[in-house]
Amino acid sequence: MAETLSMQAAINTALDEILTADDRALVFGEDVGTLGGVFRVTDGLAAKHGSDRVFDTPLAESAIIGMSIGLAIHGFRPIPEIQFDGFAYPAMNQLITQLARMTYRSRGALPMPVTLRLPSFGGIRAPEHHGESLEAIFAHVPGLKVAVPSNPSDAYSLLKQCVADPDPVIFMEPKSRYWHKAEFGQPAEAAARIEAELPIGVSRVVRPGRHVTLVAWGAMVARCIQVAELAAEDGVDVEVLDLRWLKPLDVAGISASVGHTRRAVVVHEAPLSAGLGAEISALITENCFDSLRAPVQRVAGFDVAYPAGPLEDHYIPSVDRILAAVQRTLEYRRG
Amino acid sequence: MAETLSMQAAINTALDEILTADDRALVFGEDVGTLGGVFRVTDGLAAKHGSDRVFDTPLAESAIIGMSIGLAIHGFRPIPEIQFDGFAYPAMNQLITQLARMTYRSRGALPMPVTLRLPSFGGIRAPEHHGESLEAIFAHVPGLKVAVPSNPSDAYSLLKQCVADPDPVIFMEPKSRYWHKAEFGQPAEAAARIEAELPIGVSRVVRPGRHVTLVAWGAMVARCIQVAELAAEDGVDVEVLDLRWLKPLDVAGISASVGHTRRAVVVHEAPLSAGLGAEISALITENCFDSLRAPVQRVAGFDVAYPAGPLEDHYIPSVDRILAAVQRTLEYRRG
Amino acid sequence: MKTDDDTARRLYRLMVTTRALDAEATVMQRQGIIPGYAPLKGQEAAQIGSGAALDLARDFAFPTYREMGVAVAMGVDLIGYFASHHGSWHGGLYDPLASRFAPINAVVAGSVLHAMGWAKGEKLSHGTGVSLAYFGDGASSQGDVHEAMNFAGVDDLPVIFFCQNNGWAISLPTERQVAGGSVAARAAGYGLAAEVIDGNDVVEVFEATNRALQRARSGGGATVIEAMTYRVGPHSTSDDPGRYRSIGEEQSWALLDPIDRLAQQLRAAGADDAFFESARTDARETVETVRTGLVDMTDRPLTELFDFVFTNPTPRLLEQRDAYLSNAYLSNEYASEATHG
Amino acid sequence: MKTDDDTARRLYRLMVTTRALDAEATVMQRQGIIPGYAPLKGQEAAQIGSGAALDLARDFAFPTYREMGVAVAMGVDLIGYFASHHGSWHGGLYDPLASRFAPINAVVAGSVLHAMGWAKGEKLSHGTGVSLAYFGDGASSQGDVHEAMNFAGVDDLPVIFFCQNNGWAISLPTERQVAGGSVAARAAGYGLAAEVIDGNDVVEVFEATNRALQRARSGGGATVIEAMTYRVGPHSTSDDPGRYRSIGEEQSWALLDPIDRLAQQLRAAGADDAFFESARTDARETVETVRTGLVDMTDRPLTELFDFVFTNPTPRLLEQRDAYLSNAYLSNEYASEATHG
Ligand SMILES: Cc1ncc(C[n+]2csc(CCOP(=O)(O)OP(=O)(O)O)c2C)c(N)n1
Ligand SMILES: Cc1ncc(C[n+]2csc(CCOP(=O)(O)OP(=O)(O)O)c2C)c(N)n1
Ligand SMILES: [Mg+2]
Ligand SMILES: [Mg+2]
Repeated sequence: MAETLSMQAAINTALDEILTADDRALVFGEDVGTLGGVFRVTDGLAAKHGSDRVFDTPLAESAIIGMSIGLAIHGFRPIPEIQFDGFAYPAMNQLITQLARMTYRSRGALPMPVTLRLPSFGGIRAPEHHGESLEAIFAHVPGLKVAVPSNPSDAYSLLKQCVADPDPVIFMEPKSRYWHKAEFGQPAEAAARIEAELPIGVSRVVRPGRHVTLVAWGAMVARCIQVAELAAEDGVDVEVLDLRWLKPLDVAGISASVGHTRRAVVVHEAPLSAGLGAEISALITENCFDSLRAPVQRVAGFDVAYPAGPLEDHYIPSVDRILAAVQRTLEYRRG
Repeated sequence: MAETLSMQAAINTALDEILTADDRALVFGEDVGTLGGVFRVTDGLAAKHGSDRVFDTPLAESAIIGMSIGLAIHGFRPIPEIQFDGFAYPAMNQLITQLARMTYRSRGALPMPVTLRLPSFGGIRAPEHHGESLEAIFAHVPGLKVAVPSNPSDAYSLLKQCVADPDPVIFMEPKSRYWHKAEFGQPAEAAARIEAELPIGVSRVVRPGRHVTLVAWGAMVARCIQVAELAAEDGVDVEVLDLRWLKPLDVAGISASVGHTRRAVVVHEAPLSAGLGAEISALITENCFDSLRAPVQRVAGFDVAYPAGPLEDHYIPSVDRILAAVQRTLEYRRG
Repeated sequence: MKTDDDTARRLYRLMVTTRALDAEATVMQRQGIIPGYAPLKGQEAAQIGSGAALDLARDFAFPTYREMGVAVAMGVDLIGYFASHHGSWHGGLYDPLASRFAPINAVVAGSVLHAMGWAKGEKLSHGTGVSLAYFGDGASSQGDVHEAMNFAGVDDLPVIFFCQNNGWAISLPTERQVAGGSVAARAAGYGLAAEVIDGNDVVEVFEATNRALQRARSGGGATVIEAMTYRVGPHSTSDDPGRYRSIGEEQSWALLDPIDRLAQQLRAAGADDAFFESARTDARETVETVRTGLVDMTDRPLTELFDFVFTNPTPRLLEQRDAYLSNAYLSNEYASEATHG
Repeated sequence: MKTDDDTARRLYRLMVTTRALDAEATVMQRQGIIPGYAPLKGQEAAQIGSGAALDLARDFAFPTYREMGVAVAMGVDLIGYFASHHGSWHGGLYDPLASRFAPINAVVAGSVLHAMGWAKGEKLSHGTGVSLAYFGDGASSQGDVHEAMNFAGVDDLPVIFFCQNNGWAISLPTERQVAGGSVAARAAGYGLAAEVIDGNDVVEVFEATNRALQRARSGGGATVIEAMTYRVGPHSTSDDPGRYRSIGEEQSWALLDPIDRLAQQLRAAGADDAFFESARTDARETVETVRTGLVDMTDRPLTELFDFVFTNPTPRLLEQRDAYLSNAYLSNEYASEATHG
């Protein structure tokens, strides 16, 4: 029953089904039409749904988001793509002062059901600006939601939830996981299952454990599972929490997990300072102060510009760095 | 000896002296020339230093920052202004992918001694986009530094430090404090004093106390002092720390203060979620876990778009909300 | 004039009402009824001529922060419009969808792209509606305007880029703002139609807008209209134009007053004192209604600080709301409002 | 041709070297020596003709990610240039100040404003230097290009906006990208001079660039040059042009090959086999040098992950660096490099 599928194919399937089911849905951006996207995520969609539904835009990210706002005012359900994380910056004004605030400004009269697909994060030895992690910025902006899948099934179901939601969502696709295949139920089943079990803003314990909680998202989830497996060899039982939503954050889920493990390590690719790990660390301390046996540890990118290929593996949290942080929480003794 | 001066006048004085001392320094932006800025911070500078040194630009923030980069490559020391916090977003691409990275990209061959003056924060009953707090975004970006004065003397000396620094600094001016007068030594004395005592990245204990540390910046510093005075009436001895620099953060200073008070409340105007308070809370927990007697509290703007006038006082941390948080840390009992 | 007499009279009445409201707004600011305002005096023809040409059944306008005259022309709820200047709600309290008038937008050039996107939607829907983006000479320097024109040109979108070139962007005169001297001259670079018009001649504005609407409705794509006009008052009630321009310049424009000019034409065409008197009376009535509405306007209930951030709010935001609203330190007044509102 | 024979020969040699290096770069990518590359085949004339016109004593070029030919023309250290494609350092390892060639910039249109700003600095310094901004037809859609042209027009800045219109922006053809059909046509809207030139005629490019330089040096302000050319190869080594354009189109451009064209002219003007042979030999030598340099190129020392973020680094960054470099789990190799490097 369960076939395997890559995340790239799972997103493509979701978009295809969304376009079929809702004729107000539109997919557009740079090179998403004829080419099918630089990652082929939109492959075949223009041919199938026509160039009125799936179309290429000129090369201007601010205009892509500004156009999405106008389309949403008209009643459409835009699903724009910005080609890479690092090219979301030219659109920041439209994203923050316009898209995120139009619902508020119009007192709900102009809902903004816009899902921005943003290939994100590092790990593919790419040129400058092709490996960035913008989640802390987006999560700070009132009016935006942020979702990050870590596997094909979640990519499929999360994307459907994002598009169905009446609010703007930044859907950050971990590009280093596009080609990784994983089990994928029949789309319909998967959708039904996920919708029943995991509403918007709910995280998932992808590996239960008793000694320490690793909080992660995107490509870092698989890495944390690796860490957990290695730690298990030393008798350390690591719980891995896949956040899935960075806004809303699953405060209850995080607190429940750390409440029973009493130790936590947050892992992300973005630079440490003012990264989302800070928010999660602060939340854990606020909610689990009494149970915490050690200060929450953060393992993150360093406070440097995202480096070129050979230095990339030193920048992104490695298994070793995460293991060392796990160790630090376990060995922590009040002094 | 000590005259009083407003922050607006103190910044004007600093700019005047900088322009006089360094003929590579340039002041420019929208309406900073003939008009002297919408807050009159650059009043008289164009007349005195000429329109080659102090000039108006067309209305385009991205171009203002992009031009600053080109000028810095040429060897100038640009001091651009963006008229209001909320209008920094159109410049985000130039700020983040260009200004913040040019030193790195060029391996130090092209230093970027650019100081962006950004009237910031709320509290003046302004129209939309005129009351925002972007420090969490800036502090997250590798390659940017961030300074925030809370009083005229600091505004003067910090600005001089920022301009002298070879790295790009965002100088966030708390506009609600522009017209507040305070003691101001002779400029020369002040400069000497500050430079000797407080290097870049060093905070200041503006009120010593024993029971709890309030961490704040900009206009929130004065509010925290008010809180401290009120708390003192109830016998609670509050220490107020004025961060002054949000990047680099004064980790040592914060830890020292909380190390002895064992309780901390961070206060800021920006929305709570993923705000800089999270970073400070995380840092405190990481550095003072053993001494902390209560989880660090955050009092911040709510996770909403910055509201119109009448709701503003509910949005910005009030004396009551801060006092309540102080109370919570004092009453906290491990359960 | 091609425009018929009835229309000219309608335009005149709208201009008189706009002028009266505009003057009253400054008075209300001085009296502390509203905290700030951006006067449009001198630009009535540009705003009324364009706004009145729109078909409310199918078109859509995207204003900046200075389009009160357009609101008057389009029949937007004016108390709701002024609620923004009153500080009650950023964007205004009118219904933007029903009014076909987007929320007031303070980001210079921010809404120009929305008009382009709306036009894309209209084209995809095979409708005959047109969007109209208002922007200033200052706004023309923003990259967003260029991107919008380019997208509109590539797709032949039914949008009008309506630039009120009022000579100034706060303290910067157009010649230091607009390289080449003309915003309309940019249109050719995108293959768009363009007209530079006398923005103080309401009939010319009305007719030019109608031509552009016609072009767009019939698939001819976008037009850039540059209405040459003048901001007679300050940039806003906190501005001091004496710092950057001469009284002489201001006075020379007073001679081109759009209302006086139409009045003379109407008189020549037979309008009598009664007509002018009734225009004044109507204006006074509108002013009174708006003034009373603003004086009586109460602050928005506290819940609205939280209510519209999302259509589906996040749990954390609801928690913040509930915690704050239930807080003992809120006055009873607020707390009860919050509960009942 | 007005350009003298020696110059034409110089341009020819530079083009041949560029073509050879470009081809070799794709080979090196296939061989795993460099992870990716953006070929410029077909655009040699546009790049060499413009780059060779610059005066390295006073001008400054701002490239994108496809200006290897300009680097060749300007004598940039080519191993340092290719270091960027080698993945050693974003922006390259050459000295941008000494080379008068800004770091490679991957943000489309990002550096156009820098060229404008540099020109402002040159004007303020009363120099006669000129900056030259390279950008593509795709980049012309970005707001930053518009803002740069407007600023340059308002201030009459000595900058050349050099658009290589190579027909494509990845998969989007120019007619879906550039409304109105011409980037140069935008110039008039800013009061700038403009030329549309045959970008595959290196002499025409060289002379047009010289005219624009002359104009800028003598206070005549900015020029937009649109060099019509064609990207014969894929967008990058990971692109597949077969998905969006026909072989026929590609082949028709092959007939306009800039190197063949100049070769014919030179032959007609008397160049003999020895000249062509020596151009090929020189090219082969350069290719060998660069190839060897890249094969031998080692990764940057680990400290450089932290070294250039700031000129005055923050204590926290230094702590991160020290903690990481002293970590037991780093291989000894790295640790010692870090210590000694
Ligand atoms: C993006 C942005 N930058 C700066 C401002 C501050 N500002 C408000 S109005 C204005 C001048 C606008 O001039 P123009 O577009 O000509 O319109 P006008 O005020 O003349 O109607 C400026 C600089 C803003 N609102 N938005
Ligand atoms: C701001 C930005 N958006 C998107 C991209 C991704 N991208 C890289 S090259 C390219 C096409 C550029 O086309 P053009 O400007 O014509 O230059 P060419 O590649 O043809 O030399 C795109 C979309 C980018 N690098 N920067
Ligand atoms: Mg204007
Ligand atoms: Mg191209």
